[in-house]
Amino acid sequence: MLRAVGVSEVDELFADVPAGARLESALDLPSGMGEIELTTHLRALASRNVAATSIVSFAGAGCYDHHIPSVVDHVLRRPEFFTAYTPYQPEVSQGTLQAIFEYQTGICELTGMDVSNASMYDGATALAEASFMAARVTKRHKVVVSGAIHPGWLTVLRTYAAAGVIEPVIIEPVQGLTPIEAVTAAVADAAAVVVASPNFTGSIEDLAGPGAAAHDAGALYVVASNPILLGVMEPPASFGADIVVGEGQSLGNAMSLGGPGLGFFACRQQFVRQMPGRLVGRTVDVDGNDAYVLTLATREQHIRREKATSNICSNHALNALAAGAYLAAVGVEGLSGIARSCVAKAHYLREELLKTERFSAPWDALFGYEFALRFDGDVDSMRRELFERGYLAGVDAGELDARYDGLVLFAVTEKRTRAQIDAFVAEVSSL
Amino acid sequence: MLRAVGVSEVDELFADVPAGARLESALDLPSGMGEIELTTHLRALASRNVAATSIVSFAGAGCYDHHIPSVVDHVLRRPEFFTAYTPYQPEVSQGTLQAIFEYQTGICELTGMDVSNASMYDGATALAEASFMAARVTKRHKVVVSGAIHPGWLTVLRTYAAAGVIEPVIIEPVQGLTPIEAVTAAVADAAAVVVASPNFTGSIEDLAGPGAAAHDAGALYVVASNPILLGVMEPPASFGADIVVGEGQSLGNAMSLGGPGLGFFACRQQFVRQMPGRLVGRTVDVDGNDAYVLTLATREQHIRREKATSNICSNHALNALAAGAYLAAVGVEGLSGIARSCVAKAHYLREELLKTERFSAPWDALFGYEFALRFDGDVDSMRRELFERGYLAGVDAGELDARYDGLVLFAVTEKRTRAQIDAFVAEVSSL
Amino acid sequence: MTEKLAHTPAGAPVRGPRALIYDLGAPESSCVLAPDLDVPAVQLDAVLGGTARVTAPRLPHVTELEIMRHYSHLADMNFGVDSGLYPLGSCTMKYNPRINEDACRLEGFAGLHPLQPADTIQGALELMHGLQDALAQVSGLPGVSLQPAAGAHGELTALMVFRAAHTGAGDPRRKVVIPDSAHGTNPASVSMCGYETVTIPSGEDGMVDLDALRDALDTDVAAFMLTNPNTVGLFDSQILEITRTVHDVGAYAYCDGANMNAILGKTRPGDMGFDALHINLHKTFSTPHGGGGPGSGPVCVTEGLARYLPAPVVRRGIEGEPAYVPHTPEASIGAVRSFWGNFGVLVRAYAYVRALGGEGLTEVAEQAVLSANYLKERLKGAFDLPFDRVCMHEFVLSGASLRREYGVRTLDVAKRLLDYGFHPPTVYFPLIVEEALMIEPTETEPLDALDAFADALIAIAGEAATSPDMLHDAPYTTPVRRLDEARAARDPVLRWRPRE
Amino acid sequence: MTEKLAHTPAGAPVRGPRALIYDLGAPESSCVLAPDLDVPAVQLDAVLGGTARVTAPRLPHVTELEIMRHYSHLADMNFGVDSGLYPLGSCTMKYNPRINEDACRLEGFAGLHPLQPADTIQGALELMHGLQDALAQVSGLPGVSLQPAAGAHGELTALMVFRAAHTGAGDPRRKVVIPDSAHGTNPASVSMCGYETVTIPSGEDGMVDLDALRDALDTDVAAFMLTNPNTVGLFDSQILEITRTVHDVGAYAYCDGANMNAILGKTRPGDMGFDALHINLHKTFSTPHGGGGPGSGPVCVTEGLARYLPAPVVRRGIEGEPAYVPHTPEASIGAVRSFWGNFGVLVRAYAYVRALGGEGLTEVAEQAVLSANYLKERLKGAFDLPFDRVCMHEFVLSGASLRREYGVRTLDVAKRLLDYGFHPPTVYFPLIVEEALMIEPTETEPLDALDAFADALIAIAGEAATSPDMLHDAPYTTPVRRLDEARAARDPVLRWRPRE
Ligand SMILES: Cc1ncc(COP(=O)(O)O)c(C=O)c1O
Ligand SMILES: Cc1ncc(COP(=O)(O)O)c(C=O)c1O
Repeated sequence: MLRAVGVSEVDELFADVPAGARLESALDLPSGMGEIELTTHLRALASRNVAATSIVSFAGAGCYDHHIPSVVDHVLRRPEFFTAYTPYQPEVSQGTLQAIFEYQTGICELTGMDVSNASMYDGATALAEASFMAARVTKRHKVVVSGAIHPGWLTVLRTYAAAGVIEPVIIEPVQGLTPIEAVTAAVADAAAVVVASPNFTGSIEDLAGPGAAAHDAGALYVVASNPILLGVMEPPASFGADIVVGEGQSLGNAMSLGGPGLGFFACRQQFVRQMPGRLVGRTVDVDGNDAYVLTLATREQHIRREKATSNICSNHALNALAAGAYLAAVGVEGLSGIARSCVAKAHYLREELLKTERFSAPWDALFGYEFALRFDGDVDSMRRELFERGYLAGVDAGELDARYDGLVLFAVTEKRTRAQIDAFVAEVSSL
Repeated sequence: MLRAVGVSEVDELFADVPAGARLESALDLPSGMGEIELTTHLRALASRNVAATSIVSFAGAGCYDHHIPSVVDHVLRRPEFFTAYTPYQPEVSQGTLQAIFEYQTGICELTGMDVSNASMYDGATALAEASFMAARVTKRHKVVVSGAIHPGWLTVLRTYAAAGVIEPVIIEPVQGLTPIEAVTAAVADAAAVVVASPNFTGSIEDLAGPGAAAHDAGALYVVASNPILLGVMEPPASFGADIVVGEGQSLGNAMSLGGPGLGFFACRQQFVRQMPGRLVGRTVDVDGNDAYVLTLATREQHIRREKATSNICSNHALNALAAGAYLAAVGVEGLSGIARSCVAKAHYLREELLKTERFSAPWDALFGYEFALRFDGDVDSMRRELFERGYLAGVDAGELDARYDGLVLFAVTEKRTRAQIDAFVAEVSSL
Repeated sequence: MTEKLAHTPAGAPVRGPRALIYDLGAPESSCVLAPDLDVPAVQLDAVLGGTARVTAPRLPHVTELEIMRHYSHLADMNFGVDSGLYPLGSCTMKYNPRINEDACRLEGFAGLHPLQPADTIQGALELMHGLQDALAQVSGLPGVSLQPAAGAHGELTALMVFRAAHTGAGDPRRKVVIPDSAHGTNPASVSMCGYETVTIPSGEDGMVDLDALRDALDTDVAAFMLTNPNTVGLFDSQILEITRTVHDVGAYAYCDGANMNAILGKTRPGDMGFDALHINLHKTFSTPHGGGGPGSGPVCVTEGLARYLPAPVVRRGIEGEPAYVPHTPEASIGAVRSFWGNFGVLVRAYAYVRALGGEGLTEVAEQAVLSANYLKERLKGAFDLPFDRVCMHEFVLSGASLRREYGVRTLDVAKRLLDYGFHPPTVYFPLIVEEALMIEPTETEPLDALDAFADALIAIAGEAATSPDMLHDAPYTTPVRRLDEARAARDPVLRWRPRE
Repeated sequence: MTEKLAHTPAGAPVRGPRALIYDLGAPESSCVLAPDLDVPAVQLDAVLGGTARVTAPRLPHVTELEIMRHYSHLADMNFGVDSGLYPLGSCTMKYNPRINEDACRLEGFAGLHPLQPADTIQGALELMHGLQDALAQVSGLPGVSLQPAAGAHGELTALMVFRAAHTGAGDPRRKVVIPDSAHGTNPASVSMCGYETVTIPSGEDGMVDLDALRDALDTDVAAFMLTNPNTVGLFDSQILEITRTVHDVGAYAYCDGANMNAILGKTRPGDMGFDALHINLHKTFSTPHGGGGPGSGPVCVTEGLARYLPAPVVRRGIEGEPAYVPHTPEASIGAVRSFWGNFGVLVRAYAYVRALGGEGLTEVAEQAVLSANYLKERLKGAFDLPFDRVCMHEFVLSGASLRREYGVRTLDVAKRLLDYGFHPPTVYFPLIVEEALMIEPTETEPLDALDAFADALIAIAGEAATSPDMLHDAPYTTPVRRLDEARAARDPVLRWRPRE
């Protein structure tokens, strides 16, 4: 090969690198390993973690231990899916394209929206992008945000906002819910009103009020949803949402320390040309066959550059594929059954924990399958102690936001059994 | 559907079952489980085992803890391979057929034989089938078998022999090896002489002697080999073998409690029409393209029925596919390197164990990567104690055959590190 | 070039004939090497005593990329149940649930060494014990060995058990009777077990001819082997009389359980009077066929025969033992293969049993039979139906009329089905039906798929009338087309050789 | 029908357009249901306060068999690196090692909850710390954030860091300069970060026009973003001067690291004078592209900028802490997404780094550059080569002559390549080359594949001369053919709807 290229050693090919920039020494990295050593090394690293899935976990807070149907990973393992690039050549990418089209359909059905994009990085960035989009649509800056949304998402929103494109106004929650009066008071001139239901502490918000307030003020209404609960909860569209976003990890994706997850993003038809992210549409080929293709690309960075609706290029297509396969595996009966199961088990756990009298209710809001309770001792040592006994005792909400100091957030998925819950409660009682 | 079939309930379709044979009650089985419960149940069962691969194992005796290249399982997971039947329709089975043709090539290269079949159930049945084949070819019954072969294989051979088609004469090993004089003394009128090298206790046999004896007496020479060692050992063909068999689990197949493994079976060209099992051959299709097809089927049960060379129908095709992928992954350099590594580590372990003086050498034979030592105490309690400390301390050879009472069989694969060996030896010393 | 390309499917190198992996790659390529040696190296020639290899084997020399591309390409040339309807009669090509594939790969199963102490594999033993119980339950035969590796292996095992029982009773026998509709493994197993095969003709109706059976039976007969439901897909309603007749001469009645899928929870071989049975877990119990294997062929026997089963079987432990322990039956024939059985396959079958439960298994049989009857009704106009009656889980059509009228053979029909995207049924078996097409849809095929398959076969019957020559040359759309099988057998090329 | 079938590939239903999963199955089908409820049921309407769903969503209703067949069929219509050479310039479509896929699925990684206590995820933190170190080492920039989810996200993150640094220094700025050859994400990220984009033209030679750069720079410029090696595959040898010039006005120099594959171990952005860089792990570090994602776009910055990085980063623990702990840099901009980053992708990249080591990574760059130059030499006769000099890991051809002489466009060439079984290169990018074909073979392609690809492109150049019309209609052999993209955009159909 060197001969064909006309050089005598490969270093000649790097002659353009100026002397001052050349790396004269070898990279200071551990030397390479064969597959055999590497396997041992990686297994050793993995074994230095205690997987939440290997114990009994009640942790949620944006990342949930739902069952992943076996078929989902078998689909994801097809190399034709995972080793492909973004489907720029539709003639040889119908697999990815059709799967995403189906995913978009599923998100529309769950949220009640007209259109869904092909995925965003995660729920938090989807929410930030929704705020940017609302600013673009309304040509305003202020974004009225429920302070009851996930503290991590609030941080991301604030971080994105530092650029000055949007100006968040955070509505302080009262009794774990977003006070509508405060929203109404702040909404004038807003680009958007942003509410999550369930919110960070699991409570179900009144979605109708903020929607009306937003629309009265000419703002868009952005709602963040839990996709599993949408199996049994009225879709945000019914409450006037203009944009619905959320974290889709629950739909067939491993927790994987919180990433890669899946940001879903859906909106009303009228805003489609302002949406961020890729869209797959249906058309026909020269033979008249139905075929799928990336469309409305003039919104995107590779065409519109600085005027693009977002800078997103790589998205989370494979996670969207997982979500599509998940929805196919569970179907409507499975999804609503799973949601019901989670809700029933969460209500059961809350009742039982309250009975121990180690926990008390900070408020009395409605909730789905996640809820916050106040612990009557040191949260950190309680969680450590229970971890030793094989339980991930929820999430220390105060660690995420001082506002929630002393509160523990419990999520209960369909994977938990009554036996596990009872045993856990017994451990709590014995603390 | 019932309507289309013309019945009003499905039970009518079972009218042919006479009253006395009908099952009137429901099957007395646990009721079905959804995937979520089933996953939990199966994981719980699996966790009630301690996998040899999760601790440090020196167990072999016919089933070895070699590294399985990652790529192998990724190949096996292709549903087009594992959900297909025997490739009776070659037009849509070229994948399986070509893979088996390649596997056959690999076995021929390793063993030095001319032809390999498409696989047998395991090494033990391959050996039994080889004896049957020798009887068929020579029209004789007596099979002179080294008593140093795996006791489990001897049992299988005896079990098969109960039908009277073959009559094994077992040659008692001396100092862990097969005495050539005894073979020569027994060989008259024999259909075959059967030797394994390495034998059960890991010792390397002199293969030339028995081969000559067999041929002098008009018997076939059947050799059982370890396929990993064939990477560095002279192939049995060089010693006159007519049939070479063995257990191919080591070639990319999980131990899986000893099954499914892979019986490989190869022989000289002149005996091809007497071989048991399927064979894949190359031909052309009507367009003149190279294509692969099951061939010489007139040997087989579905054509030849009671005159077939074997009753085998389903074989271990997927394990053969794994072996083919394994050989591709390691190549000649990898295979010989792995074999060298195993041999070196086994010799190191033996040295170190002898130094502890808890073990002594029962004999002084050459060996590959498995060897037997005598323990100076109770083997069972020693193994239990070391198991508690995270080691599978070889195999209690006496458990398989009283002849080996007090002997422990150690196998050392390339996966073991010096650190593991040293730590193990330290534990032994501390017993 | 263009012309050819225009007929080459997407990803041209991905379809159609492909170079052998031995002809790929650069000489120095490899993918997985041994770790660096951390112990003293050994002189191979010394430790191996002069048997060190002189000439290295020629193995593939490829990178991991080349391996994945190669096998992806090969996979693309294969048709499996996941590719489409696979109505191979007698093979029960049902869907292979993916959770089974996950289960058998759990390290707590896949990583077990067969000679670990019993108390370290209690989960595995419990699983095998549970499967033994389940098979005993569906078969009505309480003694179960999970050891046989496939159906044929199970047949052989059962025959060995019969031999041991007869011999043990001082009544050795020499013959085994089978009907002419039997699967080839039956007579082949008979021979391997040192018996002589006596074949009796089937009745006109495809059932056992009782008179012929009576004529064949005598006190030198060790067993009668019968597939019931039989290989034309019918349940032999004389079954109780058949087994009684067999027992009358002191012979054993053996059931080839390849067709268990039809009768799960509806009737049991033990209740029909059979003494032994093999079950193909790779048929009835959803474990994948693997392109030819591995399967698993457990044998179920009467209480009286259980003492002869090969070892080990799993039993519950008694005082002082672990919960489950290996057990050698008192008069065990020995062992028919190494270790426990095809454990990886047993895990899958166990998962299937637990997923479905008793009720689910019964529904399997009902739906399998219903689907077969549905297809039969849809197809009986287009093809001959030699046995026009309710069938079990499969049925046999005949292409005799198509052959007679248009010169189109069943092979042509089968090959043409490939163009329509279906795997053909089993053809030319059983031998007792002319131009046979043996169709087994299985319960996992959705109605859409059954209808599409029926539509295709009906369309092909139409093509037989209008364009018989076109059918002789089918298929047209497969990676390779009709093969010269005669050449393959005449001048066998059974391995790659380096190009000169 | 026959005619069509004769042109339909094997397993007809397995190739070509397929029904949507929403249109399959029987209404009552499903595959995974919730377990039986073992706690008291709740009244949904009560607990959800009247927000219980009135109309159920319409979701697919299929069995597991239908799911696997559906996605198998879809997969068969997709082309990935495993299908064949995928020389998409700027995308680094290298082979994705399978051990990485195994690693990220280990329960000890895949089963981790992001909010577990740090002492229960020490293996994960050690892994991330090791990856931070490795990226710092290859980039020459010591501050590393693994949080960004993709390259564009990394760009945005770095711009936010610049903004924070300038603002923190009381020197807020408004503009970012980029060359016209930049990837679209650069200007888009600039806008999202509230800056104004100033685009400067590239020089004739594809390099930065230093004069144009100097003209554009002033004290209101926050940063200059450059891809180096650049998007025409050349290393800008003025790089030290460029970064110096940028620093002279107090602006930061940003390196779009999409092309890191060319320079691993040969030169480092930090040593070139860049202040920040993103690395696409899904390019240089072998993690799969996933049909569009997920990727991962870590950002590496100078020591001075490290204090602004998003949180958490992983640092070694001190006295009394676990060995590795999460850390919030003192002046952190906050967080750019939830939790740690795309951990599953990080595991793969880490495995890759450890597999190759420093020497292996350097060889990657050398082979990538050598292979690109080899292809360039083989192809420069058949196509125009706008920059005829040594290239880095990729090069840009132009189809300008083919267009002028035969009316064949680069799009035609790209589509025709599909018939030959290759994925086309990146086309019409960078914008500064007419009819661009941007070819990046990567180091994992064997010589055979490079040659076959060159042969195909040369053959197509020949076809352009002899049969231009044929090329306009290519491809011929793909599951679908040229699409009506205008219609898709004019009247967008973005989701399934039930048939009336
Ligand atoms: C009726 C019948 N009996 C026996 C067998 C043999 O089973 P196996 O292939 O599992 O050995 C088969 C397999 O096709 C069969 O159909
Ligand atoms: C030069 C360049 N910059 C940035 C990007 C964006 O990277 P990502 O898709 O990871 O967001 C790409 C991706 O194609 C690229 O090629």
